Amino acid sequence: MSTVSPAAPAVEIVGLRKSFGDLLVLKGIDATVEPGEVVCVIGPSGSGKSTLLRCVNLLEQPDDGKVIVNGVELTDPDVDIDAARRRVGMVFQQFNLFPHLTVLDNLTIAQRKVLRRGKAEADAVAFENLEKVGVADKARVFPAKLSGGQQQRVAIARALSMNPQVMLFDEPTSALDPELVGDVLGVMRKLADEGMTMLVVTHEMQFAREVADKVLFMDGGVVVEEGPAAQVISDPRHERTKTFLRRVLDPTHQDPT
Amino acid sequence: MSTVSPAAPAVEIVGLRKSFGDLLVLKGIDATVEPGEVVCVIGPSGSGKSTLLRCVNLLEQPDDGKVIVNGVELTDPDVDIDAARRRVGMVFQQFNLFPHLTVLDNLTIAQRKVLRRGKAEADAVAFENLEKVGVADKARVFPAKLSGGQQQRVAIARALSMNPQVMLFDEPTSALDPELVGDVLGVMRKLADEGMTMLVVTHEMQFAREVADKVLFMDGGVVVEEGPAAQVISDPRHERTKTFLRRVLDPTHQDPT
Amino acid sequence: TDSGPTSGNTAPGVTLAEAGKLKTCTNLPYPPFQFTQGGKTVGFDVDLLDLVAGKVGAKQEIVDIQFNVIKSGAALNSNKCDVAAAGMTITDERKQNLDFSNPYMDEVIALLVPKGSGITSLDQVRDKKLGVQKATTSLDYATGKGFTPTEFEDSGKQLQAFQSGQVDVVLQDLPVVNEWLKKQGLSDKFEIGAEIETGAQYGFAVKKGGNGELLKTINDALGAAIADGTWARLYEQWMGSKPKSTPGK
Amino acid sequence: MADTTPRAEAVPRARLSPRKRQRISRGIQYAVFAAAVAAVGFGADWASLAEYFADLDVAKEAFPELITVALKNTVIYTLSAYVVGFVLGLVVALMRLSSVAVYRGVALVYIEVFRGLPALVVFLIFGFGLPVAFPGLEFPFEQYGTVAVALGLVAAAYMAETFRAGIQAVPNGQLEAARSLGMPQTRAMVSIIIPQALRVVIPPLTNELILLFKDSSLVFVLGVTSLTTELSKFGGDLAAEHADSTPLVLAGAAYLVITVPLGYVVRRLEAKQRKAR
Amino acid sequence: MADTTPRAEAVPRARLSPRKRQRISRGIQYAVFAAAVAAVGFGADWASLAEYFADLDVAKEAFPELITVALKNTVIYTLSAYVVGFVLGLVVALMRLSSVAVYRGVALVYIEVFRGLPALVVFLIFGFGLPVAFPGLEFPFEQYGTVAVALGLVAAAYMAETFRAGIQAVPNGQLEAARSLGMPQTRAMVSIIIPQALRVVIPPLTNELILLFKDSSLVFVLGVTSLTTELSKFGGDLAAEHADSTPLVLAGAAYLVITVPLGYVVRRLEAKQRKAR
Ligand SMILES: Nc1ncnc2c1ncn2[C@@H]1O[C@H](COP(=O)(O)OP(=O)(O)OP(=O)(O)O)[C@@H](O)[C@H]1O
Ligand SMILES: Nc1ncnc2c1ncn2[C@@H]1O[C@H](COP(=O)(O)OP(=O)(O)OP(=O)(O)O)[C@@H](O)[C@H]1O
Ligand SMILES: [Mg+2]
Ligand SMILES: [Mg+2]
Repeated sequence: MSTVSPAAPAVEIVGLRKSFGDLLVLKGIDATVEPGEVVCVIGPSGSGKSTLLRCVNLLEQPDDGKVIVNGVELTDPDVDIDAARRRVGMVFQQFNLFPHLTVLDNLTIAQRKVLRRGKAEADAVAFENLEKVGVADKARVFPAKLSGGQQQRVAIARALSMNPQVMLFDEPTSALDPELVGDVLGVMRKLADEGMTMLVVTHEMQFAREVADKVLFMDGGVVVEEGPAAQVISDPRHERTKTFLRRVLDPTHQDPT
Repeated sequence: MSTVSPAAPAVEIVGLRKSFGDLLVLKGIDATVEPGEVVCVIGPSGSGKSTLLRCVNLLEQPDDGKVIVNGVELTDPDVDIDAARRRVGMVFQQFNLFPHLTVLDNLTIAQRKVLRRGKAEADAVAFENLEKVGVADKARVFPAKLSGGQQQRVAIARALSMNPQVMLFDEPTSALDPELVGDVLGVMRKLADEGMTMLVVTHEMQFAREVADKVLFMDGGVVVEEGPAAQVISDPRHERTKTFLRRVLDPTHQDPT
Repeated sequence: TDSGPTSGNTAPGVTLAEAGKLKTCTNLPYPPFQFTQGGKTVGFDVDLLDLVAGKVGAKQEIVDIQFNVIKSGAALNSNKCDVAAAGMTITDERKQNLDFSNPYMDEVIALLVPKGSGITSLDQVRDKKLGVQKATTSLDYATGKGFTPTEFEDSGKQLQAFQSGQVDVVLQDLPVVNEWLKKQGLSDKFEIGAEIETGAQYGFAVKKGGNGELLKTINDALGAAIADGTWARLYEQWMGSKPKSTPGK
Repeated sequence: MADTTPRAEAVPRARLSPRKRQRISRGIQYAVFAAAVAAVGFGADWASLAEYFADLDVAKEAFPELITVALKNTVIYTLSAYVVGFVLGLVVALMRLSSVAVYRGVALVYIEVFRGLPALVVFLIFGFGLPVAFPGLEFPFEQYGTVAVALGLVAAAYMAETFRAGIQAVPNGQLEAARSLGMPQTRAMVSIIIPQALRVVIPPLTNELILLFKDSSLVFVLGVTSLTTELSKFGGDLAAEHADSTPLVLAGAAYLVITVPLGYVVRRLEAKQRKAR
Repeated sequence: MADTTPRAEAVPRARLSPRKRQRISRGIQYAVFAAAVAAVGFGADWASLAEYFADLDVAKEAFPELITVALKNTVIYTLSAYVVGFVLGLVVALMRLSSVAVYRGVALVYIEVFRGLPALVVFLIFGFGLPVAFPGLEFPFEQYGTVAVALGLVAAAYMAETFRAGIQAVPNGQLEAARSLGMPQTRAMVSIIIPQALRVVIPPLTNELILLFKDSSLVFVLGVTSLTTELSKFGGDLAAEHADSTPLVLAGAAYLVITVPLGYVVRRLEAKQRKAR
């Protein structure tokens, strides 16, 4: 699965700092995602996982530090940020499909308005990606008619339609009914197998263990522990990682705090 | 754990039917909970689990069938429904604490206004139950200051303060952050160990397997399968049960539908 | 539509807000000067100004507006109309905001009281509620005598308030009161307690310093009507009696 | 804690079951209502009421002008002011959301002033203060133009807030999703945010139409002719002329014929939007 | 799908970076604003404006009556009508939620009629129609009583809807939790639902206070004396007397001094409630 190449990293994060008002949320993050690698970010609520992801495609403006995607420094104030963002796909916890557009239009609007693709080409790309995530039959309906799992798969297809070089996922299954989680994780596993570079915030430990090349454990705005998935999840070194994993993996065996 | 007594069942449900408009949600449910028994109800979303629970303490008025709690038929139109409900505690997915009252007042208001207990007695009962769920130190704060897990434990203590004979739980941990689920399940396990009669709708299979005496699998408004926890969860007979459990227990090994 | 000074009038030099129309600002209803009858506005002032309209080759159009913006000059200054005619008394205060024509009638105001009340002067109603029309000389007169009367938007509301007992007595121009008393049932209940000659006179008005030609036309028309008896005929038609005095004589 | 309460302590039957109690309470309520109706029925002076509020002779006089002149003008005033308010409101809303501080400031002051003043005061200043200060000032379409601008100025302040709220009601995630697909800010606004905001603002904008319809009752202070009169003045004058409120009742009915169905539509739309969320 | 796009295809630098583009766009906007200010600055007749809208001599005459009489009466009218509207509105809201159909019907008709009619029409019918039909009719406190009832009738319709919405805004789970603890319906309403509903309705009720404050500008149609006059009539009359809008501007300022801070409070409260959810 891991196809580490001698080329530059797909994503490089250097000394990233970000605060909201007085609250210092990211206290200097360094991280690297190699091309074709799947990196999972785990950690307790409020540890800054989402903020980290949002800094990578500049939905949040970092206070300090660099974000370099495929050799282009996004944090350079003179970069064309819209062009740069096209190379990075993002999938949100809340799907964020455009409710006033059909599934097909959700996939084609940015292709046509931003990449200036023709209708035929945009539709072809859209259908290809809808096939891939298994909801091609829903192309003509509005998002409200879909289950959460279907919506999230459409959101993944939408991001893929821009031919991104990296995909970011922010807890893509947290808003789903338990029964629907599997479908979405299945799609993500397939993407990973096909060699997509992915940075995934998730609480699904099983997914992380099986699919990720590398796991970052964050707490309090810093990366506490980092390493191969099997090691971090099955044999964590740090006390805080151990506590967190015990709680998440075995919720019933625990006294109230 | 199971203390089946020769006495009458704690809860007896006979031929329960309920529809919302044209939608027939419960299509004739029969079920029994013996005193001291823990019964878990599992099943896919929309199968009618919540509706069943809400019919047991008449938050929904059944169209047909009987609900008998400790020998009293609640569905008898001449019963004093308020008095009957006091015997049945209910815990909701959304906690439903009263936001305008402190934790202590949440626990004492019904004791004082309904059971007509004095302030000292009500406070004593409240603190006893807050101790039991591990949040006695939060007695004077308002619910908004608590984490989800703490709120749900307060909700359990509130129901216990009315000295119910049966406790109903409707997905008590579904609205919680994964890290906080364990605390609440711990409290429920403790309650079960102390012999409380419980009817629990849940998606936590591990909890059901370890704590429940009996598991009901519902789908499409009927009880599809029913039996000892170990058997239903580990060795289901019906195809639909198998599919459901495979999806819930092993979400990553599955192709998109 | 044209705006500002326009030509196209037959009378040379007279400018109108809108060509072909002589717009008259008033506050309805004010019988017998101006009031609505069968969907049309008629009355003494209307007939006199029709004479003027004829001279300038225009058709008169009535603009109904609050009386206080008539007397302040705002209605004329904002080109809502060319002339103001509302049974309006000529006062020094109003002269600062308006250019008045020659007077066309002497002002008398009346105190209307319940029949048989025996009231014959304002001094007898000090403890009673007095109703007047907003911004009129009746209001000035009453305040001058130390009253705080209730002010109504127009004479119609004043009368309704009087009929329904919201005020006990009312002060209003005599011709208006006479007109009221013609209404069915009113003369059974009410009577004129006192007539007060203020020594003032009614006049028409145009924009301050703005329309000397029109003012001259009005004065010419008035003079001609008084001279040839048209004025006296109209007076008798609308006031119901022969004129006791003739303005300017 | 095992429950030690003896099972035998049966649930008490209510002395009066809830069903019976409810039946009695409802009976009492109906009795109170009947008594109230009877009191009004005997106490009211029906002859007076009929004469002063439903006098057929007076009613006849009101037609057809009530419809052909008064209602027509009310509708014209309302719609023309609505157009002015809509355009100006959109401009003010965009200024309010601008990145330039002075625009935001000007828009804020405009909104605060025109929402804070009674429409009547705006009309008085606008209709008489300005023309006196600037004698040349004129509006096109005479009376209609003046009313459209005066009423429109007031409406614009409310509409600007509505537009702004509509844009802000679109969840932030929509903009983020659009930007993360590489859309520039303006494109995201045009293709994603504004289409959704328009749906949100339809109910409050319809509500604004109702308010304007009612506010048009104040244009009489700007001065009207018998041809440019509107419902409330027409009804009020005719009522004063006859000392009989029937024309006012008719004018009121004309308002209700428009406002009540529109209000119903607004609430339907709102309910639909609440459900859609 | 392995990404086969060559890495070399670097992200293009914008010819104008977004930062520069924004700086230019902002520059243009400021230039437009400066031009507009200049146009107004040179085009406006400042002498006229000062004379007709800020004439100190006229302003002096407005005091102290503007405050001691006009503002005082406006406040009295508003508050007394608010009390009437609050009580009547609560009654109507409870009728609207009653289980008895006729009460619901009466309340619905009341709300629809009084929300659908312009306040002016209500005042005219109430102030002149009713007294003519029933000559004996009198309200306590004379003018003040009449205004309180007339304005209160209008306010009650809006407040009734506010109360109802407030009660319905309390999540259903609250009632269910209370009932599942064995509380009877009435007890649950009194102890759980109404205390929470009251918090929800504070912002809209404050808003209603603002609206009433502005609507009190219409009481002049009921007929007032120089002692019971309120802001808009006081300002309007003085303005007419001097043919100068300064008194109207002062009256407007008096409204704004009350409405703008109240509006600010409303928005603060609303934002707080949105956050609390
Ligand atoms: N826009 C914002 N403004 C202010 N504070 C914010 C903002 N976004 C996030 N925060 C705060 O930053 C901290 C980190 O938030 P973040 O969403 O990154 O955590 P997380 O690890 O993703 O948690 P979760 O698992 O709950 O999603 C939190 O304390 C949060 O309250
Ligand atoms: N008050 C109601 N009015 C109308 N339909 C309802 C109502 N409550 C529930 N339903 C419908 O009844 C069906 C069963 O709902 P129920 O909440 O009992 O399912 P559930 O098994 O608890 O599902 P979940 O796991 O999502 O909570 C669903 O289709 C639901 O939409
Ligand atoms: Mg997050
Ligand atoms: Mg449920």
